Amino acid sequence: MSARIGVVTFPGSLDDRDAVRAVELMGGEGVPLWHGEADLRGVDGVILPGGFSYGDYLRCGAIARFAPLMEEVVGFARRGGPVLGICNGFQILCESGLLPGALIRNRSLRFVCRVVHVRVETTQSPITADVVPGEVLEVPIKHGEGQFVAAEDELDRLETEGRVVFRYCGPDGEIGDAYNPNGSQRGIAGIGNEGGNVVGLMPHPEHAVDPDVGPTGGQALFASLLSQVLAGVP
Amino acid sequence: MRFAVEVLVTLKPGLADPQGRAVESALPALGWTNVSAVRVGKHVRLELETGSERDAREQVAQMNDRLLSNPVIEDARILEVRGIVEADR
Amino acid sequence: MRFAVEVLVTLKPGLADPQGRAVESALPALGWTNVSAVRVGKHVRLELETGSERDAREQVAQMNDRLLSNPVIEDARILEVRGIVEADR
Amino acid sequence: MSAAPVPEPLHRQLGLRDDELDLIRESIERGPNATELAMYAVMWSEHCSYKSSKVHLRTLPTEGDAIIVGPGQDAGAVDLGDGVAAVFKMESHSHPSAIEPYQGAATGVGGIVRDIVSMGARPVALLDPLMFGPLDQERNRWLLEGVVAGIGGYGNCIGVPTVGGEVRFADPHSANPTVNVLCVGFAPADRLITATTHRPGAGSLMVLYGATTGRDGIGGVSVLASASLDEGGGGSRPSVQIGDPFAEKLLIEASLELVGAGLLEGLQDLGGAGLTCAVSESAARAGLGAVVELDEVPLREPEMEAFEILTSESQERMLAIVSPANLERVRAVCAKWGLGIAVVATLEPGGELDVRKAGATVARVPALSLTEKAPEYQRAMRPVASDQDDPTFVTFDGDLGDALVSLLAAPNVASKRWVFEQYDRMVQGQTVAGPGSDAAVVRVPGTMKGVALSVDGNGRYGSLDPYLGGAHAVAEAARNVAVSGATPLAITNCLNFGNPERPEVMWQFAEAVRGMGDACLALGTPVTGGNVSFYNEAEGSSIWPTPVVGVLGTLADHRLRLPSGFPGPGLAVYLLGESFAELGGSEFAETLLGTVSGTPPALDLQVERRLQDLLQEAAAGDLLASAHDCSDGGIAVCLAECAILGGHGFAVTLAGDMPAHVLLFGESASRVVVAVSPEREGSLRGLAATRGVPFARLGETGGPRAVIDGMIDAPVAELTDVWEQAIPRLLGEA
Ligand SMILES: Nc1ncnc2c1ncn2[C@@H]1O[C@H](COP(=O)(O)OP(=O)(O)O)[C@@H](O)[C@H]1O
Ligand SMILES: [Mg+2]
Repeated sequence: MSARIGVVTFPGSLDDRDAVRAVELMGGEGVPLWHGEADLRGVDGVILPGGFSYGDYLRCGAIARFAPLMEEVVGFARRGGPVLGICNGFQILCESGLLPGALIRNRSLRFVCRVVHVRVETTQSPITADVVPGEVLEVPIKHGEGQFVAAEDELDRLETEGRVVFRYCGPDGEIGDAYNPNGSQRGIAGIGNEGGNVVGLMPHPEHAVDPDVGPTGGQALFASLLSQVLAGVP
Repeated sequence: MRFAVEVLVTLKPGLADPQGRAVESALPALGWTNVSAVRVGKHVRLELETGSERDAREQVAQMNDRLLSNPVIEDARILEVRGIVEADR
Repeated sequence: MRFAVEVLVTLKPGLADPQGRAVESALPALGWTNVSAVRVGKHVRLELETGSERDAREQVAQMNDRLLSNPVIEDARILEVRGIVEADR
Repeated sequence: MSAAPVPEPLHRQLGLRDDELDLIRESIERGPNATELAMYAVMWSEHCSYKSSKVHLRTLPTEGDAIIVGPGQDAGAVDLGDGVAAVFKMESHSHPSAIEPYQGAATGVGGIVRDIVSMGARPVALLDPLMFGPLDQERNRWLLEGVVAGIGGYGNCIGVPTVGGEVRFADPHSANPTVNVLCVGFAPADRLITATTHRPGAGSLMVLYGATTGRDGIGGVSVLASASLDEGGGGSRPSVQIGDPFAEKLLIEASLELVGAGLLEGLQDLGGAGLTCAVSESAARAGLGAVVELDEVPLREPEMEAFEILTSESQERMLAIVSPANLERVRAVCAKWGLGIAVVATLEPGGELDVRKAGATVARVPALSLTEKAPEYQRAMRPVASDQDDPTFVTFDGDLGDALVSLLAAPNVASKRWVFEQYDRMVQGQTVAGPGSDAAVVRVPGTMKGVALSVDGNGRYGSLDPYLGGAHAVAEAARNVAVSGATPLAITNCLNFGNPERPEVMWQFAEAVRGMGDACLALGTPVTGGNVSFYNEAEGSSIWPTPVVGVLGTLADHRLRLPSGFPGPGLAVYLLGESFAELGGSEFAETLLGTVSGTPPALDLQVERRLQDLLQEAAAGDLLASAHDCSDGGIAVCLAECAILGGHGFAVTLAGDMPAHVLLFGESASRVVVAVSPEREGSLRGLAATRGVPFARLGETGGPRAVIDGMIDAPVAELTDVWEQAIPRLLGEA
């Protein structure tokens, strides 16, 4: 039996097919879900993929969060179901209040597409449960609005509760402004919710599983997600 | 009744404003060194049909919270609510 | 003297406004079916030091044309120029 | 007594000549009304009718085994085998970009993407050849930043990766930047929508879907594309439009779903000349006429006049030809993607377009008269003498190492990372090699096959000798495809020139087309389509004659793709091809001697063909570890780039009967630097000898330095910094 991972397509989603392909390459079953149908099709986990839902007009993720399917996703998350938001998906999770903080325009004001390093900060997430903390992964980023911001006390809480899942870093795991591609506070690339079952990250692990077209830092994350789901761990 | 409404959405004061900073840093090269505190916000203009100005304000306040701004990072305020007669349009 | 200036930059009337349209078409799903003519513009607030309000207006008008907007597609207008004393800041 | 000025007749105000008005009268057998005049004006504009270029374009070779669709349709198509077709075409959006760089470039992407979609193909890659004036001018920096942001803003948002392009800088492009965009799409070969596969009959409906129609872009074609900037002035300004990439994304998905479900009898994008062009081309192609109901067109603004609705170039619209039986299913697919539809016309026998508004006919003209019967001109030509002072014979006593550094920092040569990092190059998950490679390689989904793509143009060569400019553009783009190990199959092109009414410009154009044609014949790469951008001039001075060529090739197994950089130490470095004393038109002459003069390098097309054949054979046999062609900056820059890209230095010796700077920086054509593992050297030498390609063993890779014996010795890290940071430094960011 393979894990069934739903990938939601909103109008303007772009990396939805890529996420399905990544799930399948790693041995899971990718299940396309449509924003307009309030039906999760019994999936074991949900990915909100990258892209520009509704053009990212007004604010990234601002309109997508009202999609009929999102109510189901929110319920699924509240029940402890694993939900992964990648890039635009991360923005949607923040807009819908499943994750704290917000993503604003990159410090450079420019879209940036490059392969970066991120350091795994915790195993308390479905995509890092099987990864060694401190491990450095190579994954691409591609976004114009990926600067993570939150109030200081919120940031402190994320740190003390161990909910910072990824931080931008150098090739050897060193943290510093030079490795921060968008100005995110405290170099944060990804965070989790209180229950540890909802994760959002700006980098694109789905573009880091097929060695023919990119780095492979995403393999360990998808492997972890699939094994967690199969083990029935939220 | 039809109303024309203007809303201003700005980043919360404490937050860094990348756009504002970009404008600010471009100015000296153009010969302006006397400008500071640049903040860039969003301005939304819309029209709506309601029974009264009060209703209009109430609805727009809700729209501000739910859609037009993200209260985590932004403040939204109504700049103006103006009744319009069809001839104005 | 120090002035606080507010500028509004909007797309020229004939032009399509994709942002405005996106907002407009999102509203009915949230239960608001009475909204139309949504246009999204940019609001810039800045402070500047000049000799007089006249100078301030003149400089901002130039900044509007050269940096804050592209007159080919946008209109920029000064909403307000207000003298500020240091205590206000 | 002062006479009031006689108002210019309407047809002239619309850019139509007196003899063109006569032609119109002949076609419709009466005098045209204003609406009809507007329709002819947009359709017979240079931009839509190719009236000055057609006679020359017709000479280009267009046939080949792999060609499925040649010029004459929205885009050309080639057969990739296994039932897959690649559709590709390039277009310019230079004029709007000159006044509003972000939206001008963004809408340029939108337009070419719709061309690909209208063939029934999914857009899979974009490439963007660009030219600007020098970056020491603020306006040029503003243009570069805006154009790049616009291409990224649109391309990134519709989920089509930008996998390659070109950026060059030259003073003549200051007033008029050159913005070209190439789009490639894939489709099942049996589902392509072409004039021959899809033939609608009378009674079929023309269904407009996508965005609403506004007053934007009215007359954009005739005003923006047929008048130079200074004449157009303020008047042409409102013609720039705002791109809506989100609407485009919906349009792409809805269109492909309609095509996939077999619901369409035809599909046409709305671009230049808007509805007039789409309706007349669709009708003419079907050999029919149509009744067009303007009242059915969804408008963004109230009270638009007939001519406005007919010529509006509002973006993000498509026209589908649908049999009435399928209309409801078409409506449902569009609704799923949030798009409204409108039945705006019905095909009718007879060949006439009957355009109606408020129940009355407002225009009645034969569809063919707007399209195929547009005028054609054999315009006067006069050869231009270029500066023949050949820099090859100027003495140079500067430091050769410093010269290399200056060349690596020259914006034409320097890394374009600043540009391409603003583009999503990986969405869709098939980008084997993205920007920064000699050729981009995109995998054909579900296969091992790769499609290799390169765009090239060299305005410097074009200005000195337009024939060679055209020929070199083809040879260099094909060489870039060949060094990646792929087989060049076909080309598309965008021809960027000044005012064709000037005999000098027309001569340059004809020469460039002749050069392109000769090179295409020799290299076996037919022309599948392209675009001509004239009137790129202001205040009487034009851009450099710049033919830009895009070559598409195939790689049977993308894993055999060759990188450009040296992949490791201990490899033998070979030069394939021969060096001559040729510094004319070189980057060295421009950057270090301050002159663009002399004759561009000679090009022996048979030699070029042999070199490219050898590269494909060597790559297929896995003989090579890397390959990189010598272009701007000659062999010295080529070697330095191999080291920078691969992260490994080299030590080589160059021999040649010429001054060191000519040997290092001369730009002789048909040369490639390859790295070979020692055990394959014998095979490579044998193969090169059999194929008649001259070769020389230059030395080995390895170490942290770039060493050319007795001439240059520099740390690779230093060269890397210079090359990587040059453009950010010029923009004041590093
Ligand atoms: N430079 C060229 N070389 C070959 N074919 C060309 C060239 N320029 C234009 N064409 C062909 O002429 C036709 C009309 O071009 P264009 O008007 O750009 O297409 P569209 O109508 O799709 O906008 C196309 O088939 C195009 O491929
Ligand atoms: Mg077309």
